[in-house]
This record gives sequence, structure tokens and C-alpha cells, in this order.
Amino acid sequence: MSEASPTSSESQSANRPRVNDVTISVATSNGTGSQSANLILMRSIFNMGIPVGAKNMFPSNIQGLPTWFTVRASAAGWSGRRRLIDLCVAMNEESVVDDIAQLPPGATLVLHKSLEKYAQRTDLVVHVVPFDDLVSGLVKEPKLSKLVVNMIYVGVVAHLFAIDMKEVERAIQRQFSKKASAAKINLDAATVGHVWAEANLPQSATHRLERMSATDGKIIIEGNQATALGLVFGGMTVLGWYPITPSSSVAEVTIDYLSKYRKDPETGKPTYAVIQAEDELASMAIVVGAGWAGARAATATSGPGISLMGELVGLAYFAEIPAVIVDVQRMGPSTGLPTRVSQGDIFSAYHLSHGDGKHPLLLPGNVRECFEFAAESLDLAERLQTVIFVMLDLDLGMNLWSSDPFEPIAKPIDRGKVLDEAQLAKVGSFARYKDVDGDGIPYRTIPGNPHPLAAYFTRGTGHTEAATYSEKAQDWKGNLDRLTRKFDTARTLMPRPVLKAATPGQVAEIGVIAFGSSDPAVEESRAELASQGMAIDYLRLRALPIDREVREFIEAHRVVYVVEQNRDAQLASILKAELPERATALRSVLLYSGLPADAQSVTEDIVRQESKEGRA
Amino acid sequence: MSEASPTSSESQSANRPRVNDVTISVATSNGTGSQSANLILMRSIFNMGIPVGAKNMFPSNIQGLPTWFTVRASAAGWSGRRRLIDLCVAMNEESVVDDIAQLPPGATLVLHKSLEKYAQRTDLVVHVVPFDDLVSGLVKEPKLSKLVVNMIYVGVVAHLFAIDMKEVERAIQRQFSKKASAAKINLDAATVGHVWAEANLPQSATHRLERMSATDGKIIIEGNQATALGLVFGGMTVLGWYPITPSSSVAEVTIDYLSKYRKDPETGKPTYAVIQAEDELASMAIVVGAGWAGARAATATSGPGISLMGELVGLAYFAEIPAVIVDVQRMGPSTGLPTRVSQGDIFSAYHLSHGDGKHPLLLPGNVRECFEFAAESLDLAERLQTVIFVMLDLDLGMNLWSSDPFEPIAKPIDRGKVLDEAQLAKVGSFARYKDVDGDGIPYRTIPGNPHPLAAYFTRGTGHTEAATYSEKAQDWKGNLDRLTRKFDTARTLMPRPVLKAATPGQVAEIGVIAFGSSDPAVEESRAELASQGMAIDYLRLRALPIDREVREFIEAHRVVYVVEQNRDAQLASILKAELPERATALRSVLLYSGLPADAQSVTEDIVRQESKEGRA
Amino acid sequence: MSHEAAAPPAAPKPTKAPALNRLSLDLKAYKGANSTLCSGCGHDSITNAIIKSFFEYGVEPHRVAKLSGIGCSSKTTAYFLSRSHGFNSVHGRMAAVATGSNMANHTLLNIGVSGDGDTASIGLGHFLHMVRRNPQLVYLVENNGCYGLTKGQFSATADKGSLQKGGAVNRMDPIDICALAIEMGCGFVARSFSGDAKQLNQLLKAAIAHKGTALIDVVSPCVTFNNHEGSTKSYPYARAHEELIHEVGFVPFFEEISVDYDAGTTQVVELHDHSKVVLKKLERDYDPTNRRQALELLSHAQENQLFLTGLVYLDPSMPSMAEQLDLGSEPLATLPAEKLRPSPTALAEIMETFK
Amino acid sequence: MSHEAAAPPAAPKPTKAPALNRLSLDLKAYKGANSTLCSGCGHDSITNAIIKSFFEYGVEPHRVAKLSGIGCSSKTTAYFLSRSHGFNSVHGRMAAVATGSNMANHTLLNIGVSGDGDTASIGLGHFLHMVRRNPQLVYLVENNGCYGLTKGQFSATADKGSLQKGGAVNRMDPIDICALAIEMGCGFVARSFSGDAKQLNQLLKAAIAHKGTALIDVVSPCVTFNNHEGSTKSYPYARAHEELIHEVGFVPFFEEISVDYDAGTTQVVELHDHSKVVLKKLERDYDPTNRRQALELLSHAQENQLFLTGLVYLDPSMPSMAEQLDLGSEPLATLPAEKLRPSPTALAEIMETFK
Ligand SMILES: Cc1ncc(C[n+]2csc(CCOP(=O)(O)OP(=O)(O)O)c2C)c(N)n1
Ligand SMILES: Cc1ncc(C[n+]2csc(CCOP(=O)(O)OP(=O)(O)O)c2C)c(N)n1
Ligand code: SF4
Ligand code: SF4
Ligand SMILES: [Mg+2]
Ligand SMILES: [Mg+2]
Repeated sequence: MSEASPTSSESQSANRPRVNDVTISVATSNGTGSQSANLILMRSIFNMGIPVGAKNMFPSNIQGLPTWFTVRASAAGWSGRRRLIDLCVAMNEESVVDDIAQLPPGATLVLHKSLEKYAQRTDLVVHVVPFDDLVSGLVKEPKLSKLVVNMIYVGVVAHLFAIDMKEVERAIQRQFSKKASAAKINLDAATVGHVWAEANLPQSATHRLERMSATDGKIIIEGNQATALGLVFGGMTVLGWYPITPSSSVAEVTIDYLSKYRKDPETGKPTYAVIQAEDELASMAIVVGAGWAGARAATATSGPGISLMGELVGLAYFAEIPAVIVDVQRMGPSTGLPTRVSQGDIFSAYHLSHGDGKHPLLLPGNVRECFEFAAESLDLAERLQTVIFVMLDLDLGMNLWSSDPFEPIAKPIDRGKVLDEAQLAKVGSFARYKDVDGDGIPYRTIPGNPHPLAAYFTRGTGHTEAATYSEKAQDWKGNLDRLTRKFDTARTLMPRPVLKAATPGQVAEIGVIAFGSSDPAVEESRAELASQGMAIDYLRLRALPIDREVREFIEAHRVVYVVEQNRDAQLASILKAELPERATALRSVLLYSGLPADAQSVTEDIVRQESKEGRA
Repeated sequence: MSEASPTSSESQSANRPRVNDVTISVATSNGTGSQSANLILMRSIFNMGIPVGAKNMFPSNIQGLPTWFTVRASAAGWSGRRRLIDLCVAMNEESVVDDIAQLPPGATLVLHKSLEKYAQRTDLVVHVVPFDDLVSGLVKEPKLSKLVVNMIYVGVVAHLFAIDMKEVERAIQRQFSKKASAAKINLDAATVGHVWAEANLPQSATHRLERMSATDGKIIIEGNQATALGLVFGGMTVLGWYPITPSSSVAEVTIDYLSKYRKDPETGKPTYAVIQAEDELASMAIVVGAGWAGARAATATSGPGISLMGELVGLAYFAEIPAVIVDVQRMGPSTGLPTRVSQGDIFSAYHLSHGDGKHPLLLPGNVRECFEFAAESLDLAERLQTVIFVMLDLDLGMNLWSSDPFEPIAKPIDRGKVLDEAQLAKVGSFARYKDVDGDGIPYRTIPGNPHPLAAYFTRGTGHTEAATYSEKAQDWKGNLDRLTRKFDTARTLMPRPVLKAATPGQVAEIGVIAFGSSDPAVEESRAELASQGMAIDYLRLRALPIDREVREFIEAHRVVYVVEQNRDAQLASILKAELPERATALRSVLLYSGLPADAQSVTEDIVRQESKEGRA
Repeated sequence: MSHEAAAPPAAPKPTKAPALNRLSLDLKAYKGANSTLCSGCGHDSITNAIIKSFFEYGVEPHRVAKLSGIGCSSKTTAYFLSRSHGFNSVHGRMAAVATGSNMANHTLLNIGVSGDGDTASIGLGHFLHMVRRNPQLVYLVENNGCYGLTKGQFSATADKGSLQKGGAVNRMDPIDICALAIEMGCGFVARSFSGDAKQLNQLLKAAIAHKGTALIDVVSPCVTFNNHEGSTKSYPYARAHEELIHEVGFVPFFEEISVDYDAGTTQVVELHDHSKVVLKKLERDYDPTNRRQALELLSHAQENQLFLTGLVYLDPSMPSMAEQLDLGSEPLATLPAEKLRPSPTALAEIMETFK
Repeated sequence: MSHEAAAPPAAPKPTKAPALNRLSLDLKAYKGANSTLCSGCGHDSITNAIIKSFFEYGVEPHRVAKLSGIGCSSKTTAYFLSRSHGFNSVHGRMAAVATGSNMANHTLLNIGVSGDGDTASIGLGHFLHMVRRNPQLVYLVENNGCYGLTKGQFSATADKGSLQKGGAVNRMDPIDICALAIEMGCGFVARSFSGDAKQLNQLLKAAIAHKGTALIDVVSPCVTFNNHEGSTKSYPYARAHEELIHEVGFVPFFEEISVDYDAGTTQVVELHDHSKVVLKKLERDYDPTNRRQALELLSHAQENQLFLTGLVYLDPSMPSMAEQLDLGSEPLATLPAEKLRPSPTALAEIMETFK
């Protein structure tokens, strides 16, 4: 589960317990119902007002393989993965050897009694818990006890770190709000664990949780859920999709909210249509057909789906059809690790399809941006008449993130350059692929427009400004050059990068560029590096293609580390090709083990590279 | 048909006719049978010992749209497209206005009498030919006369440039070797044209063809045919394909030669299997399945097929299955211009599929290399256990090129690191994905191997060295890093680039890099530039990934022009990302009008860019 | 029974078509760009039949969306109805593209033109899944048993034993697009011949009137690559072998039928817009509303290599995709933007559930 | 007739399986890695049936290639025959991958395991085209009416009216994989139930003996996502509704049959390796060698939502793909390199034609 060999834990350094800074890992096997116990554990801490995040590392099957859930409470608000675990609840024989081996000295191990024999390390605080005995006092039915046993460790952990049992209870009530009996049995189990621990275990000497108020008014949400809400509030009208991990919940949650919030108030009829297609070729074809016919159409998929959509994306690029693709990236190539984290589709999405062509990518870095960019993507697709990718990854998309509640979208829906009958009558002429405004974006009409000039013929083959067939060299080149202009317009319309100077108003020597789910790790790493005396400016990229700010940032720094979660330095390659003058200033920090990005790996790599240069 | 506006023709400069340096364009409409007349015209010149090449610019339909056939005779051996036409035979009303407009002053126009009214320019030598009258004296049947009329212009052109009618006759006999009656009527038609022209037209004052012996022993062949022969002689055993222009003839010609030359002499049974699949997904899946099961398997396709093959190519990359894809590139994105020339799939092929991954590309630059590289690709695929792309384009693949006959392949067939039963018994252990030799290439066994250790399980998901399922970070990363090592091994196994110094033994200030069908245009351009005093070294790239030579070449020159036939500077981007230190030294010369590369465009662009720098 | 022997369809009486249709449009209003197909290509006859049928039915051109894949056949959408939006998409995906188009605007009539390669090879899966969904669509397969545009390779509908121009023999049984469509629940399945303009005209008008997907598989000879002896998709072969299942007549909803039909020899089926399909018996007793009979007819034809044309199967009652999606009268494509964004209150309400 | 009431297959007499098969291998030699599926998953029962059948038939493990797509079902190729090469490829393309594998080595027996999503959704086109080509392959669809691995969405074989775990109703008619396979000319088409180990065992052995593609569509409940009330692919539903078409028995070529069968109640069909399929009549008079009858049976079952299991169609004579490709006895994969390159003389001869 972790790539690190144990090193001495920071938690050893102080004598008094660290407050509100702990990482807990629960190792179970999937399909055993540990998920709700884990959520309750997280929620209890959240309820105490402590910033908390969770990462679920689950296998690509449905039941029986090792799975890990880590909860990180951090007064400082760090929400990235931490490599070193402070407390491990080890429930699974299949992974217990590794689970124990990778704990740092001084860490606490809560061990299922049946696994006692594995507890050979003397540098750990080991608590063996008779889970089976405790649960058998509660329920007899084996299936139920399998589920309920997990709640017992919640009680144990609550005792160890002084989590308020009132908050555990609140979290249980919330989780089982529709099933009082389930709430009761789970509360009983947590209580049993708590009572047993109180009687048998000392509280943690190293860590402690104390109430604060940093989570007031906040929400906890997954990026896929936020994205779904963005599509619903962004006015998507057609969704064509095909299930694939880790993107399925984007579509599934979208469908749920559509059915609740997107009925026409006058007629009661849906203002959307959804089809679960037979495959990704069809889901993209549906999006392309719908976008052509005037819908705000989207699909959600992951890497293998992206590969299958290539030809149709090329068609949409060239025929200039609005379309949105949400790509919740997983680990490729090939089927890869469907339940692991990667930013490996940057290249394939940016250049998708044969022949020339580039597509704008939105790169949300947190759940709020998932919401906002998903909504924005529909506007951009229609404004630019092209395919817009919204790039998430499994960490951002399927893990739980705390956030301020999302604000209503202020900007009205933008349908781009569409000429309806009246407008067409007014302008009096129409050539589908003519650059009327000099921004490379032509006007379009929507099928059904009754104006005699409205109809045009869409094709993936060479065409003139008037959309007639042409194989003429100058028509082809003229059109392709206009598409380049359009892409340059896109640069100005995409969300701007977020700039954070190490010292406000000053420019540091070193810069870092990152995007997406790397953000928390990079922020934490900057803090770590700052504490080592290394000041680093940060540009968080929020879209491709790049514009002025990125160029200026790279120009302003001696060296810029590009942090990305893939092997091939995909973003760095794009930046080098676009900014050859600064190609040598770009260094890569590459994370591609499949685990969510962590600060330490970033810090170590930057320190290593800087010291090679004799700078650090 | 051409992007150029007329400029004064070079052919004007001398008083005496230029010898063996003429470009003829015949404008007809497709499906009218002009093809055989054009071939005979070309062949007649070839038969006179004069280097000659031809380019067919045909529309993407079957019958009735404008089509152009250009024949270039060049004592110097230049075989690239020439932008300026010396003689145009205009037979097609649909294109005649453009055809005439773009002729340079002083050019000769042979005009169908029915088009006489279009001959308004006074700066041309215009010969109006009563084709209809001439043909009606020969045949009455309208369908036949439509075919035969084209032979009349062969006779006319023969007269104008003093082509030996004996050679026309030989060419006709060759063309219609199986149909004496057709040979006769065609010869009659050519003779009628010749006789009429002798009686009515002066010979050309500007151009003249004279016998030489530069074509003795040479062949004329299309790149697709050469590629097909390469597959047949390279020992391909399985072909899965789906028709697509301009690649179909690779498969079709392969099938022809397989059936003639690839029967087992002992059993009379085929040593190959071919299936025309239902689509490109299936043809690639067939190749992957066959490669996995031990075949030397290949497919041929073009851009849209490449897009569809993405997911399966990713599988083959990751599961390490040998496979060959011949990509006869056409103009994309999307359906684009299926019958036009482009090198637009460099990016998509090199990076094909989602997630991390890169694939070796072979870049033949002439028909001989089409043959050799196609054969070599099968060895490389098995040696590297990966997908090898053989990148042609329509110009190289479907136009006629003169060449020395192909030499037998000396190197024995290489099946790579395959362990059969006996070898496995000897080594005594087997782990499918273990880097035994340090070159990143593991060993494999072939299904059916009876050794108890032979069987392994192939998957597109994460796996250990022993090919068991794994989601562990270190297994994933270790495997991906080994694949990087394997790619580095590929660098050393690919065909080396061809280096041509402007002055042997010296390094010029300027370098040029090009590949594929750009070669003749670049060579001619170098000669043009040399005559303007600009010395240019040339590295002809013959494969990706690049190795040492390319790096050294780029390092050695102040500036390197990368000539490629696409808009997005695809090769240059790859080079910039791989060689950031020299990124600023790389300039692009981009040709993307869909016409075959021509020297003048290259020359003009280099001169323009150099003079911007104040160097030229 | 050869086609020449067949009497013209019974109803409506063949009269000279009036110069203007019920929308006061002339035939020209239904034409398109000039064809660039080979002269004599079957596809051009189908184009003409489409022009005539849409004209006669009086379809408003702007209420039509023309969709196609890639192939000679797929090009033809440019050659009719130039006042309709058209979309010549990519190879084999038209069925799914049309599905999307119909989702965006279910008030348009889609006409999809495809080839046998486009539909039965690369597009087979999408075609079958589209049929299951039943979007509003006249789906025409211009079936020449080969890949015209890529120069004549066999397609999956080539008959067993059929010869390629170069002499190669097709060794596989053909895919029967009609049988598969019925198997997947298509409510309107017909087979016709590009050379049988009258039948095609009646079938097309009935297809226009049909609610949901109407499939017409039209044998349409490729004169350039598949019109030689030994081909079973050539003009001579099709002309010699076409056998009518019945005579197909069509009475649009806006025309009165005055005569009564003899129930013994004529079957009348009413479509959802109250147009009527009038089927006059010839040799055989055939009820195209019987699914089992339809499948039997096709397998009988396949086994005996018969070329039967007519309306093979008709079920006017199948719910259309738009009905299944419960769409309202205003198409999604043109819903006002205000209707597409839930209120800030709704967002606040949702946010509460995540607290 | 419910399954519980059915007597065990007639021949061969059920005897305790011997510990070693005719190759002197034990059952363990046919096992694979431990399953990682949910406990109780129907797919695991099928895995066991495969292990048993290959053991009993005495297939040499190294002469088997295991192929699959993606899905819970597709994972199972890792759980049997660990001494055979296996290939868990990509979603929906296994049919074409297996075709390629069979071209490379037609002497191997392919066993392909797929899911209803893998075969009837994304892979439908390839599946049908593979069937037309008839490679040597036992093709199993582990049909649970849903996408197990992606957590239970409806697949295209979900019955109309079937309920999803969350309560959603499936509104479309299911795709009948067996009917489509017969339509495409498949020579061996069977339907079974993962809970009916005996029938599955006999069918699997018959499929192994069959020349060409043998399809077995096995209803295989997904205990985690599709085993609830309202699902028609649950254990309770399947158990309650399974109706045997006949009793299927299999006599391998290496066993003598001594008894004579009563032609009135038993039909015996000989396969190409001289194994015999022995079908004992139950309630209905059904001849699975009659294609028309087979299609009728399936459409009858579909219309009446019957769950009929048994051998639906059998034609042992269809030429296999290898026969159509005229392949020799040595597989292409292992032909010596010398046989793969024509001589220099041949090249010279060809070069002449280009001069
Ligand atoms: C993805 C893809 N593969 C292949 C092609 C090449 N291609 C163009 S048309 C065609 C077949 C056309 O056959 P059919 O659909 O029967 O139409 P026809 O030309 O016979 O009318 C093919 C294979 C393509 N355009 N795109
Ligand atoms: C191209 C692609 N699309 C989607 C997926 C996600 N996916 C994995 S398995 C599966 C469906 C599996 O359903 P089925 O074939 O019925 O197998 P089951 O799990 O039910 O046995 C899907 C959609 C994928 N792996 N690849
Ligand atoms: S090639 Fe065949 S299908 Fe294509 S236009 Fe010509 S005749 Fe028609
Ligand atoms: S999810 Fe369903 S199909 Fe998958 S393993 Fe579990 S029970 Fe079987
Ligand atoms: Mg066709
Ligand atoms: Mg399933």
C-alpha cells in the first residue's frame, strides 16, 4: 500500500501528544462493510471541527481483496496523502505483514486478535483487540457480525485519540438516518469498542484530537459528485455514458440529481435525456450527434473509454461540434490499475485522434472546481464549438474532500455563437465555417431552424467556409489555420492559473507547476521546503492550452518543477514544446506508483534535484 | 490542385529547349480510364532511360471528379513534386479554369477542343486538339472512345517532346500484355495523336526528351506494393485488416503475393492466414490475439483506423505483445482528405492509447525502405515484444517511384526471446516479465508449449514479474520503469538515420531533419539552397525513438529545420521534449496543404526564416 | 414471380404527381447537390426516391435531419434535401449519432443513410442497439454487397458463392440485416430494390409516417465494382430475381380513402399519424404484422437465396425512444436556458445534505 | 417443469469420477488461482464446471488457450487451468482476439469466457462476426443481466421489467444471445444455468468436442448486485423457472456406448471427433438439429419469459475457420522460419515484373 520503507516518525519528536495531526489507516478487505465504519470515523472527527480528509485505496474487484482507508486529521488543513501512518487498524490477514512492516517506529497498531502472531515488532505500540469476542456479545448472525465488527474499531480509536463519543453517535445517526435499527446496532458496537478500550488500553501518548471549529459550515463531498452537480447546474441536456471505474459515479449521481432537479416546472417533463450506451464509441457518438443537433451534451469515462473515443473526438474537433468529456483518470496504460490514481491521460486527451488537432482541458484542483469547471465546460464547449475535457482523477473524483459549500453559478448559461431564425434573418447571410469575428470561431445554426439559409452540411472531410465539400489545398489549409486561431482564442477563455508566491510581491528562484489532485501534496511540500529554507512560488495550472501567465511564470524562475502523476512527464513535454526558450528550466517531479500524491515524495525529489545542482 | 499562384517559369530562361527536365500534368476526371494512358506516358519516358516519377492526385470518390496526374522527367533524378507545370493537358471542364490559371508564363497547354473558350491567356503556348474528331475516326462505341481518347494525348505529348514512339509502343504492349486487341486500339490512338500533332503542331521550343541510360535495370513500384512485399518476405503469418484508403492496397497486394509465394513446399498449405475483419478494432484485436499466440502478425490501416486501435495498442504495449501496424497516413483530422498526403499521425502513433506509453515508429523514406522496413518491423516487433508502426503516407504509398530492384534480405528471421520447451527445460525457470538481460526485454513462451513452467497469464492490469495480478505500487512502478528501459533498448535497434553533409567531412551551420516522403523535396531543396550559397547538412530520420546520432546532429548545428507534413509540428515537438537543451535550435518547416511535398516550398520557408534572422 | 409482371400498387391510384405538394413546395425544394457517384449507381436511384417521397408526403425540409456514416451510400445525404441539416459523420457510428441527434431534438425526422459495410460490418453493434432504442428515424441501408468507396471488397451482406470482380469467391453466409432488426424488436422492416422506384416510394412514405425506427434494406447495385456476372447484387441479377411479397401502397393521413378494400386480398394497417399502409396480396398469404411469420419468411428466403421485397414486418405500436425518455413537446436543443439551471435554493438544499 | 424435478442425464450413467483421467492427470491439474469473486457468485460455479469438464474429457492443459474480455466473468480464466496460457484482454474484444489466436494456432482449443456486458453490449459486433467465422472455441457467456464489475448497472440481457438493486426498472427487451448466434450461423448453441452443474458439465464436454465455435449462454447470478427480488437473473428466480428442453448427455469418443437408445425418446448426434451427444426427451418433442425449430423455441421462450435450458441448436458439420483458411497441420505460430521467407529467386522473379 505504500512505497516507503519505515523511517523514524515525526510523532516521536515531542513528549506531549500532538494535537489534531494524525493519520489513521484501516486495513480490511473489501466488500466487508468497513466502508461505513470508516466514514463514521472520519465524520466524527469532522464533527469535532477538525479538518479531515480520507482516502480509500480499494482493489479492482468487488469483494475479498485488501483495501485501505486512511483518515487524516490536520489542524493545518493538509489533505494530501501522508506516507507515514500514525495508527494502523489491521483487520486483514492478507495484508497484515506489509501493513505492519511499513509502520514507522513508534506508531500505534490496533490488531485483530487472530493476527496477534504477526506482531513481532518491538518498536510499535501494539493493542491487540479481541474483536470477535466483543462482537459475539452483540450479535450472533455471522453476516451481521462481519459488518458490525468494524464499528468496534471506531470505538477503540475514539478512545485512543479522545474522539468525543457524542460525535461518533451523531455520525452514526447521520449515516443510518433511514434505518433506526441499523443505527442502534452500530452505535452499540462502537460503544462496546469504546468501553473495552477505556478499560484495557491507555489513551495515545503521541496523538490526541481536540475540538476546534475549522469545519463549521463545510461540506464533505467526492469530486465525482461535485462534477455531477456541475453538469446538472451547468444545464447539460444530453448524457450518453458507459460504466467504467472510476467515472461511473459521475453519471450515476448526475442521473439522480437530474431526476430530482431538472423537471420543467411547467410541464413536469425532464429537461434532459440520458442513455446508457452499449460502449464508449456509442456514448461519444451520442454526444456528438446531440451536440450537433443543439444539445449541451456530455459523457463521463476513464482511460480505456478515451482511447475508444478518438475517432469521434477528431470528428467533433474538425466538424466543430460542442461536446464535453469528463475523464476521471485511472492508472494506465491498458486496463492498468482501475482503482488507482494517475494523471496519465493528459497527453492522450490533449492530442486525441489521428491527424492534427488539440483539445482544451480543464484541470480542476479541488471539489469546488469540479463543480464549477463541469458547469463551465458546457459553456466553453458551445462557445468554442469543440470538445472540452474535464480531467479528474480517482483521488479527486472518488475520495472525500472537505470544502466550503458551492456557490450558485452567477454567469448565465452561454450557448455561444448560435444563429436562430430571427438573427439569421437580420444578418442575412451564413457560412458555417467563416471566421466572421476574427477569433477563429464561426457561427452555427441548429437543425430545425426554419430559415431558408439555416441548413448546412456537416462533414468530417475537407470543406469550404460555406460547408461545401472541398479537396482544394487552400481550403484545407485555410480551415486548419482558422482552427489554430480558434485554439488561440481558447487560451484566453480558459480558467486562469492560480499563482501563489512564496513571499507575496516577490519572485522566488524556484517555481513549481502542478494541477489537479497534486495540489494538496504540493502545498504541503512547499510548507515543508519553506521550513527547510527553500522558498518556492507555485502556479497551479487549471487548464490547457496555456496562456501568458504560464509563460511569464516559467520565464521568471530559474527553474520550475513540474509535478505530475505520470511516468512520461506529459505536461512537461507539452510545456517544453510550447516554450522552447525555457525548455531547460523545466524539471519533472513524477509520481506514478498509483497512490495519491504525497508531500514527502515531492519534497524529497525537489531537494534531490536541487542538491544535485549544488543549490540546496 | 496547387497552392501556388503563377510566377515566371524557369523554363523561360534559356533559348534552347531544356533536355530531360520537364513536368507534365494531365487534368482529367477520375474513372474515365485516363490512368492507363498516364502510366504509358510515364513508362515511355522511363523506357528512354530518363529518370521519371509520377504523382496521382485523385479525389475521394470513384468516378467523375477532377483528377490530376503529373509526370516529372528529371535527368538530375529529382522525384519530388514540382509546383510549376511545364505542360498541362487539360481535358476536364470542371477544373480547366484553375488548371490554366496556375500555369506559369511560357508553359504549354494542350487543350481539348471543347474547352477552347477557356484559353484566354496570351502568355502560354496553346495547342487546341480536336480529340473528339480524332477518336471518332478510330472507334464509334462511346464508352470505348471515352477510354481511348486519352491515348491520343500521349501521342501528342510524344510529338511535342520527341518521345520515341517505339517506346510508347513498348509501354502499351507491357500495359496490355494480356489483351492484344486493347493494345492495338490504344496504339492506334496514340499513333493518331502523334500523326495529327506532327502535322499540326511544332515541337516544344522549351523542353525536349532525349535518350539516356539512367533507368537501366530499375523498377517502378508503389510504396504500398513494396511494403506488401516486405511483409511477405519478412515472414508475416497473420494479417487482419479492414479496407481504408490509402492503405487498402498494402493488404490486397500482400494477399496476392502470399497466395503465390507462401505455400509450404512440402504440404502445399498456406504459411499464412488472412482475415478481412469487420472493423479496425477487430483487425487489431486479431493481430494482438495472433501475436500473443505466436504469430508474426500485422495490419495495415490509415488515420481513422489508428484512432480506433488505441485501446488495443495500449494492451499490446503493456502486455508486451508483438504487433505490426502499417499506417499509410492520409490527411486528418477526422475523415479529412482521404486521398491527400500528410504526415499527421506521428504524434498519435508515437503516443497511441491512454496512460503512459510510447511506440517505436519506422519511417521509410523510399520504396526500397518500405520493403526493408516492413520486413524488419516483424523482427523488431518480436525482438521488442511491442507494437511497431511502419509509417507511410499516400505519396510514398500510392505514387509510382523508380528504384533499384530490392535485394534479398540477408538477415535471418528473428523471433526474439522465445523459450521453447527444450530451452525452458534448460534454464529451468521462467518469469514472463522479468528483466533477465538488463535490456528491459523479458522472455516469453508461446501457447501450446508443453513444458509445465511455460504457461503464464497475460493481462492488461498490473502484474508482477511472474505475471500474477498485482496492484502494489512497487510492482507497478517497477514494471513501468522496465518498459522505459525497453524503450531505450529500442533506440539502439531501430534503423540509423542517414546523414548527408553539405560538404563531406565538414559540419555546416544549418541542418535539416526530415523523413518519409519529404526526402526528395528536401534533397532538391538542398540543391537549390546550395546554388544560392546556403550549405545545409541533412539528417534523414528513419525511426523513432531517436538515438545518439540525432542528438549529436542537433547539437552540432546552429539551427536545425525540421521539415514535416503536418500543422502541429509533431516531430519537432517530440524532439523538443527529448532534447530541451536544443529546443530553441529547432525550427519547423510545415507543409500541410495535402499536396505532396515540393522543394520550392521548403526552400522558400528556410530562406524566409533565415533572412528573418538576418543570416541569408 | 418477376418484378416486371407485378401490377402497380393498388392505392393510391397512380396519378401524375402534382407540381406542388401540400406545403406548396415543388420537387426542387427537396433536391440536393449534384451527385458525384458513378453514373448508373443504384444509390442515385434511391436518392431520387427519397426526394420524391419527402416531396409527396410533404415533409417540411427544415424538420428533417439527414445522417450518414462513410461510404458512397453515406455521401448521398448531400444529394437530397439541401434545405435540411445534414451530418456525414464517421464510418459505422451513424446509428449512435442519430440516437444522440434524436435525443437533442425528438421533433425532427431523422433520415439515416448507410451502406452494408457501414451497417453490417463496422457498425453492426451500434445498429442493433439503436434498433432496441427505437429513435425516430428512417434508416436506409443502400446494400450493394460490397464496399464501394474503397473499391469493391466483399461486405458482410455479400451472398455465399458471390464472385468479386477479380474472381474471388465469397465463402460466408450473408448477414440478413432485416432478420437481425426484427430480432432486436424493430417495428418497421422492409426490403426493396433501387430499381423498383414505385415500391421504394411507397415504403419510404410509410417509413416517414412510422413512429420510431423504420428500416429499409435496399439492394442497390454498385455498377463499378459489383455489377458483373456472378454477383448477386447486380442489376441483372436483382431484376431477374426480385419477387414481391405483396404490393405495397401508402395512403397519407391527409388523403381520404374512398374505396373499400377487399379484406380477402388486401390488408390495411394504420400508422400512428393515421396514414395507412395498404398491402395487396399476390401469390402468398403473408401477414407482416406477425413477427414469427416475418422471421420465417426471411429464413426461408435466405435458405433458398430468394430476393423477396416488400414490407417484411410492421408493428406501429412500439414506444419510440422519445416516449421512453418521456420527453415533452419542446426539444431539449431549444429549451430556454432558464429551464436548464436549477435554482440557487436547490443548490443550497443539496449542499445541506453534504454537511 | 422445474429443474429439481428433472432426472439426471441419461448417459453416461453418473458414476463417481475417477481420480485420474485418461491422461493420468488429477483434477488439481485443471485448477487455477484462487477466485477473488464474491463468495456465492455464479461465475465460480461455472469455473468449477469448466475444471470438471476439461478434466473428464481429458484435455491436455497446454493445448488450451484461455481468453476473456473484462468483467468479473472475464477474470475467471485465471481461476481454472493454470497450466494453460491465458489472456485477459480488453472489454468487448475477446471474440476478435480469440479469432487471431486461433489463426496463429488452430490446433489449440480456445476457451473464451465473457460476460453479458462484454458480449452483448460493447462486444456485440465482434461476437457476431466471430460466430460467422467459426473459429475453434468454446465461448461462454456468464450471463447475470448486469455489469458486475462496475457495480450492477443493467446490461443488454436484462429482462424487461427486471428491477435494479436501487429500484430502477429495465424498460427494454433483452438481447437473446443464443438467437443471434443461430441467426449468424453458429453450429452449437446452448443455454444453461450456473446452478445446474450436471447439465453444464455435459454441455461443456460436448462443446469441447464440437468443431468450430460452441456458444453456451449460462445464466449466472450476481449475488452482490442482481440477486434481489424483482431480478430475473437471481438464484431464486432461475431455480424456480429453469425448464429443461431435454436431458443432455455426452459420451466422449474414448468411451464405448454399449446400450442402444430408444429412438423414440432419445436423439443421438455424433460430433466430428466421434463423441456423441445424447438427448433424452422430456415433455417436448424437440429436434435441436433443426434451425427453424431452434429459432422458434427461442422466440417462444422470449415472448413468454421462459427460462429454457439445454442444447438449443447443433450442426456438427459447419466448416471451421481453420478449414476455410485451408491451414495445414502445423500451426503458423511454430512454423520454422525457413518456411516463412520465399527464396531470393522468387524476389528476383517479382522484381522483373516491375521493370
Ligand atoms: C474507421 C474507418 N475505416 C475504414 C474506412 C474506409 N471506408 C470508407 S467507406 C468504407 C466502406 C463502405 O462500404 P459501404 O458502407 O457498403 O458503402 P458503399 O460505398 O458500398 O455504398 C470503408 C471501409 C473509413 N472511412 N473509416
Ligand atoms: C473500454 C472499457 N469500458 C468500460 C470498462 C469498465 N467495465 C469493466 S467490466 C464492465 C462490464 C462487465 O459486465 P459483464 O461483461 O456483464 O461482466 P460481469 O462483471 O457482469 O461478469 C465494464 C463496463 C472497461 N474495462 N473498458
Ligand atoms: S463505386 Fe459503386 S457504390 Fe460507389 S458510386 Fe460507384 S457505383 Fe456507386
Ligand atoms: S459483483 Fe457479482 S458478478 Fe462480480 S464477483 Fe460479485 S457476485 Fe460475481
Ligand atoms: Mg456497400
Ligand atoms: Mg454481467
